Amino acid sequence: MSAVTGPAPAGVPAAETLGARDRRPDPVQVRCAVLANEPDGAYRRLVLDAGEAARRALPGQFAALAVGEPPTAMLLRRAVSIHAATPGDRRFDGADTLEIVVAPHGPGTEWVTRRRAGDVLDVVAPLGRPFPAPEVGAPTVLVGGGYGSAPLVWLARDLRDAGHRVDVVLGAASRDKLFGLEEAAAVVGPDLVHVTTDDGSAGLRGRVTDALAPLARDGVVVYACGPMAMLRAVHEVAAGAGGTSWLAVEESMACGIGVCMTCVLPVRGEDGVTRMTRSCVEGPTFDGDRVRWDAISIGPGGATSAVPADCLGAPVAAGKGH
Amino acid sequence: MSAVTGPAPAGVPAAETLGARDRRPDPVQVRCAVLANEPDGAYRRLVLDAGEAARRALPGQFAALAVGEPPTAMLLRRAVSIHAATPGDRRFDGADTLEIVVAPHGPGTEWVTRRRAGDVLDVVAPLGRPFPAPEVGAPTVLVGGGYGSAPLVWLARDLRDAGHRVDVVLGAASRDKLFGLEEAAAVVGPDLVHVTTDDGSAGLRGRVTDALAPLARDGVVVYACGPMAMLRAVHEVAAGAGGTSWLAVEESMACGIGVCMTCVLPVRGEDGVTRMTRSCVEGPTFDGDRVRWDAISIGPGGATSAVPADCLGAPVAAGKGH
Amino acid sequence: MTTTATSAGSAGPAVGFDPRTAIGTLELKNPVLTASGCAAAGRELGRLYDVAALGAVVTKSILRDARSGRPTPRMAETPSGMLNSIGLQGPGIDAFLAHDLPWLRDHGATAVVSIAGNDAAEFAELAGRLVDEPGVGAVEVNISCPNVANRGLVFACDPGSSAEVVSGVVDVVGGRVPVLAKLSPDVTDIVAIARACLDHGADGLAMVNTTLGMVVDTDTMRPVLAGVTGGLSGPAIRPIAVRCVWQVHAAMRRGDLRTAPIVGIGGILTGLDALQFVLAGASAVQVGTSTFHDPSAPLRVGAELAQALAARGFAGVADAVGHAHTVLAREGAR
Amino acid sequence: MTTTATSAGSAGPAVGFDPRTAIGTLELKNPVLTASGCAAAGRELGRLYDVAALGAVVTKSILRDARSGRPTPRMAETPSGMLNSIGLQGPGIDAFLAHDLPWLRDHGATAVVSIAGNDAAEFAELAGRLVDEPGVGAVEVNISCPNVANRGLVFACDPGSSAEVVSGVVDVVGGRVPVLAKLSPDVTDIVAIARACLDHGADGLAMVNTTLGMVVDTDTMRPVLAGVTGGLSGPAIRPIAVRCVWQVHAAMRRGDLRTAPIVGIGGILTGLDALQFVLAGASAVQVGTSTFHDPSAPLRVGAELAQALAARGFAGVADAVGHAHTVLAREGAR
Ligand SMILES: Cc1cc2nc3c(=O)[nH]c(=O)nc-3n(C[C@H](O)[C@H](O)[C@H](O)COP(=O)(O)OP(=O)(O)OC[C@H]3O[C@@H](n4cnc5c(N)ncnc54)[C@H](O)[C@@H]3O)c2cc1C
Ligand SMILES: Cc1cc2nc3c(=O)[nH]c(=O)nc-3n(C[C@H](O)[C@H](O)[C@H](O)COP(=O)(O)OP(=O)(O)OC[C@H]3O[C@@H](n4cnc5c(N)ncnc54)[C@H](O)[C@@H]3O)c2cc1C
Ligand SMILES: Cc1cc2nc3c(=O)[nH]c(=O)nc-3n(C[C@H](O)[C@H](O)[C@H](O)COP(=O)(O)O)c2cc1C
Ligand SMILES: Cc1cc2nc3c(=O)[nH]c(=O)nc-3n(C[C@H](O)[C@H](O)[C@H](O)COP(=O)(O)O)c2cc1C
Ligand code: FES
Ligand code: FES
Repeated sequence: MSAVTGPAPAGVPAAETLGARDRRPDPVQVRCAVLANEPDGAYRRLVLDAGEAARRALPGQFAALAVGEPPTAMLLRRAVSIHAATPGDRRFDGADTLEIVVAPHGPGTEWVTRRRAGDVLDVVAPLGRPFPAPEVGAPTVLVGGGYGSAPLVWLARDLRDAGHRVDVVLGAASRDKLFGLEEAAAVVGPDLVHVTTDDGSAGLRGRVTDALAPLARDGVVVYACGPMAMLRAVHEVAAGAGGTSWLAVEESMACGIGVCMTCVLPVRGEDGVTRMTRSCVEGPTFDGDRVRWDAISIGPGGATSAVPADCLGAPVAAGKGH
Repeated sequence: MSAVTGPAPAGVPAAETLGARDRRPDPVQVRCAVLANEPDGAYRRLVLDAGEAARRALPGQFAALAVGEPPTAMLLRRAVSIHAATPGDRRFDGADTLEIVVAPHGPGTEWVTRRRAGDVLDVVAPLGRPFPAPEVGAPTVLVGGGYGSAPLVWLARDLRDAGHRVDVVLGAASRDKLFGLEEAAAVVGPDLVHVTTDDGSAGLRGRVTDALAPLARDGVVVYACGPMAMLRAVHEVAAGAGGTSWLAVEESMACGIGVCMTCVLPVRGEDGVTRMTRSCVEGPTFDGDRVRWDAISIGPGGATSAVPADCLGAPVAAGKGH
Repeated sequence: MTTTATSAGSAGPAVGFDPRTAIGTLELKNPVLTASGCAAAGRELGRLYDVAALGAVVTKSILRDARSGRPTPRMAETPSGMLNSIGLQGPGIDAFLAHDLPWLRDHGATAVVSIAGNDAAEFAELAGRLVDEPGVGAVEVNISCPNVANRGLVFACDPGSSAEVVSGVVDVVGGRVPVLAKLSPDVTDIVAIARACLDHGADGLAMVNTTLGMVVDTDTMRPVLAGVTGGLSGPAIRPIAVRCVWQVHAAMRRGDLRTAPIVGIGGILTGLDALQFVLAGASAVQVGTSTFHDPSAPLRVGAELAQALAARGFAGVADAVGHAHTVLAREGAR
Repeated sequence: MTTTATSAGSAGPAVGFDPRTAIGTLELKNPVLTASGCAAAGRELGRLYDVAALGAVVTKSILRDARSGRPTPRMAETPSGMLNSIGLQGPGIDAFLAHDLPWLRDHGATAVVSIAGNDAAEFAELAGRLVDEPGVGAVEVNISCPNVANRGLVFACDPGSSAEVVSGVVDVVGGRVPVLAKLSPDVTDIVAIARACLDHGADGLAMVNTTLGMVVDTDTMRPVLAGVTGGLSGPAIRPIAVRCVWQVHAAMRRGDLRTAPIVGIGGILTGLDALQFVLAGASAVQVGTSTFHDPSAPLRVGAELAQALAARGFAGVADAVGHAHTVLAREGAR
């Protein structure tokens, strides 16, 4: 329905100045009936009757779901990418729907995957910065790891409609963890969809970067969504080829709406200053060149960020702050 | 299936000596599939595939249900009377079933009433002291307030089979809150079922005691289950007529199995000494003559118990304990 | 079927009930505020609803200088609660005065500005910068942060340090706006700390801040939080917070403590939760962590609390403050 | 479809893993015990499973004389926790020695006997009555109860009172069984209390008891508990309890505190919860409130903990005690 938003931001705005140039829609909090919940490989695909939230959403944005029946022991919302927003969805009597793809990870996402048609979810959406548009005519590659491809099919359609070449690289540990293969092929054509799996159970045995490398060239704009290790590798390939990478990061979020400061990572702003930057409002999509990879450690449990010494307000060895 | 247990205890055994004479079955902890969940007036009637718990249960015992999906914010089990225990239940392919009747009161019982067939409940049962048997040949009256009649139909059947005259008095605020009318009538015959409602929407307009009074005579054994105010009134009528009352109290319980000491009320033991007595193991059924009504206050929120000055270990005005 | 939770959640207006309350000289249109660190400076919630409808917006604690805060992970979900170790990230007071305070003012919100410093002088300096700024309704002194001068011991854990910070701020503020001291529950005797603050001029108390907790990651086998320990908040701690308010209000009733308004904080998710605090002795409440669960919570709780108070026959908030003490005293008298 | 939760819940035996642990001279077959007041004296759980399979049964705190406990209501459910105000109801030590201890002994259970008194002399008297009784594996000194001699202030809130009680008990026990001091989390500095207990001869620490909380009934508008305040327990307080164990074990590692075994308590529901305590510094754990949620919890947690430790490559419990401190120190060294 909706096109990729306005001009590409030149960089990540500083936390303090965000707002002025930001054209993203305001989020709404809606109680959504579950219209469908179907398995899709290792995931569940849910369709929600989301009203205004569906009418406002743009590709790259996410939804924050309350989990557990009240009184729930799980207070924090779970962030999930918006896979599709379909105002007037013909499959569901013209309802305005949001589609999400959920991997049962821990108790919260497991609870979501167990919802049945007719159950109600409390959703805040759309949240986060939509994917920025590439320069006119730039070739694009969309790289999704696991369910990370959920937000990319919609982006692919918008980019294709805007006249870009769109290659899609889908990678996962194994075949069942691939998501969006058919949908992507339907949008960009099967030849432009490149698949890798760690175990070779589908496509090329290897990593997404093996498929990305031959597609990355000067001026390429890469959009990627997946685990942090993958994002860093994608960034390196894109940057090495003289391209740009827009990376949708997955940071642990308490609020999803910008009020708690838990979801930060160190990112250099337009002004060259590094700040601990909220991924829920300034992200989830960041310019790979601006992420302070030197301060990010990627372990088996996920990524953690140190505070770079030159970060705004970083602690100094002795005495008072800067 | 099972008969009323052994001889009537002469009184409430002291907490410390309980066990020796107690012939109740040991409880088991079982994960029970819900086989049915049907509305019944203001209540839901659930049938559980309860295996060993169903095979062991005796009338007057209760089950303690874990509530909420894990990780649940509601730690404490909810106590519900066992309405029926049917080993080899023909309606359900010979499963050993327990039937319960649940009023959606707060979040825990509401959660229970929302369970669907196939859902699983974690149940500890059978718990508590079964209804004691009356003297051979004694006339009996069973008095149930609201869902309090749930455990009485089973008792009625056993008493009838043992040759007792059994009158059943069912009372409630209004017609929809009556439970067990048809079932009781089927067991004792419609003429021996006496109905009262506060608003007159069914039966006599009035209280259960209005129906009980004409039935109460010397030697009568009354079994009652319902709110504390009703139990006290029933006790007074029974005692006034020279009868006995066995009252199943509903105290707030944290564990249901006798380990926490939250469910106590002051009860005089065989030895004449009053103790703060656990209703989950020494009860829920107590001899109305032994309950220390002088220490029990009945408010709109339920009953609370003070510690009588002559209670074992009661605090003394100054200095050390007894 | 969709309903926006913010409207669906709100109870209608409580007829004939006056929702206003006061914290010292600060009049509030209703007794439900956001909690510091759980609403940033109001702007983000402003995208979901009108923050002017809240009792007040309590800002994230403002520091003199910009601060990066701690490394990540900064949070862990816990049963009915969460741990945070943000480390007071913020751009410093200059940026606050340039960007955030004007926004709050322009949007008609009452601002209660939370301040935090490394030492008593920094607290006083911050208070001085704020007190004459239009739009500042009150200053909340977050003494639950480490005292650099005293081995990093939290100010609020020591009556002396608490008194020092509070008296410095009170001197500078000179009664122009109320000064609230925000207490930590992590003390043996909360009344002693309350006394230190009130004796040194605090106009009211905000109770409580988070309680210190920790979660160990059983996969990495180290603490989940980069900062090792963090502050526990949410409904899990509500009984602790209600108890603190009860104890301090009881001391006021007994005459052991100067009477002053208490703002109740800790695990409030519903109007009935807020009512518990009011009945225990709070004149207003703040909604913190629940905002993450339900962004509409501060607004919804206000409507629900008004309904609950009206349904119980109270004409205004003040009539209900500490009412549970009255009920208990009556019982004792019988 | 029915499965008995006790068997379904238990993980199988952890191959090649030695589940034994020790609290001073007391050898335990596994590190998971019941918590005082949450298992009575074992008999009721014995109707559900063999209590001899537990690390030990910690009894409800035993008093010299019979005590009725408090009026009701004595409990309130809270988010992921509960409040209790039982008031140490029990028949007194004579009945305990006549009925309960023999039962535990006859059933092969290790008994850790918790004691509580109105003053230090009463604690010592109780310890004296117990120490030579066969079947008493250890004495746990519940100092989280009111000190009648000191305005009802809880012993565990004051280093002096804690020391007085502990040294009196230690003198009487004379090393024949280990003496554990059970600490309250409701203090500004838990390490100071731990130090007072260890300096006066405690063989180990049990941490923590409940934290003081309160719930107001919004219908009756008075506190829910007849006793007004009560002890908060359950998963809600787990992060507080883990933090306390962490702080005390860290002080031991730093050499600020004599090294002694810690028994971790607070909100343990699963083996991974127990593992958090072990990694933070506990040599054993107790399962309290979770027993009400799941009577099989103390047994199940033992099996799950053994599995979890084995899966992480530990050969025995001792290897894992405080391991999170080691991981963190290694990080710092990098
Ligand atoms: C912008 C964004 C988009 C996402 N899109 C999707 C998606 O489309 N499909 C999908 O299945 N998952 C998605 N995730 C990941 C999903 O949010 C986490 O898997 C989920 O929060 C974990 O919750 P849990 O209860 O299952 O696990 P738990 O481990 O129990 O979660 C405990 C806590 O940690 C937080 N947390 C844990 N892991 C993550 C994580 N990876 N990211 C954020 N918070 C975490 C949770 O919010 C919760 O507070 C996305 C995350 C982000 C930030
Ligand atoms: C022996 C016994 C038999 C019972 N039989 C039935 C029955 O057959 N059908 C039925 O619908 N209800 C029955 N009850 C009452 C039922 O247990 C309570 O309604 C239920 O516990 C309330 O839980 P909740 O979550 O709905 O309410 P909440 O008010 O949220 O409960 C909060 C806490 O208080 C306790 N509690 C609150 N009210 C009661 C109460 N009346 N009795 C015990 N604990 C309480 C709960 O266990 C819980 O810990 C029985 C209670 C007892 C003690
Ligand atoms: C993420 C987060 C950040 C917080 N930051 C601050 C802060 O900067 N200053 C402060 O005084 N309190 C801060 N708090 C504490 C809250 O204001 C509040 O006192 C506490 O969380 C208890 O209330 P709650 O349970 O409603 O959250 C913070 C709490 C959270 C959860
Ligand atoms: C109902 C109840 C009764 C308790 N009684 C005692 C007691 O007699 N002595 C004691 O030392 N601790 C007592 N406790 C505290 C527990 O032993 C334990 O320290 C505390 O509840 C925290 O652990 P948990 O969260 O696993 O319950 C009691 C706790 C509860 C819930
Ligand atoms: S998740 Fe709260 S600020 Fe980003
Ligand atoms: S409910 Fe625990 S002893 Fe009765």
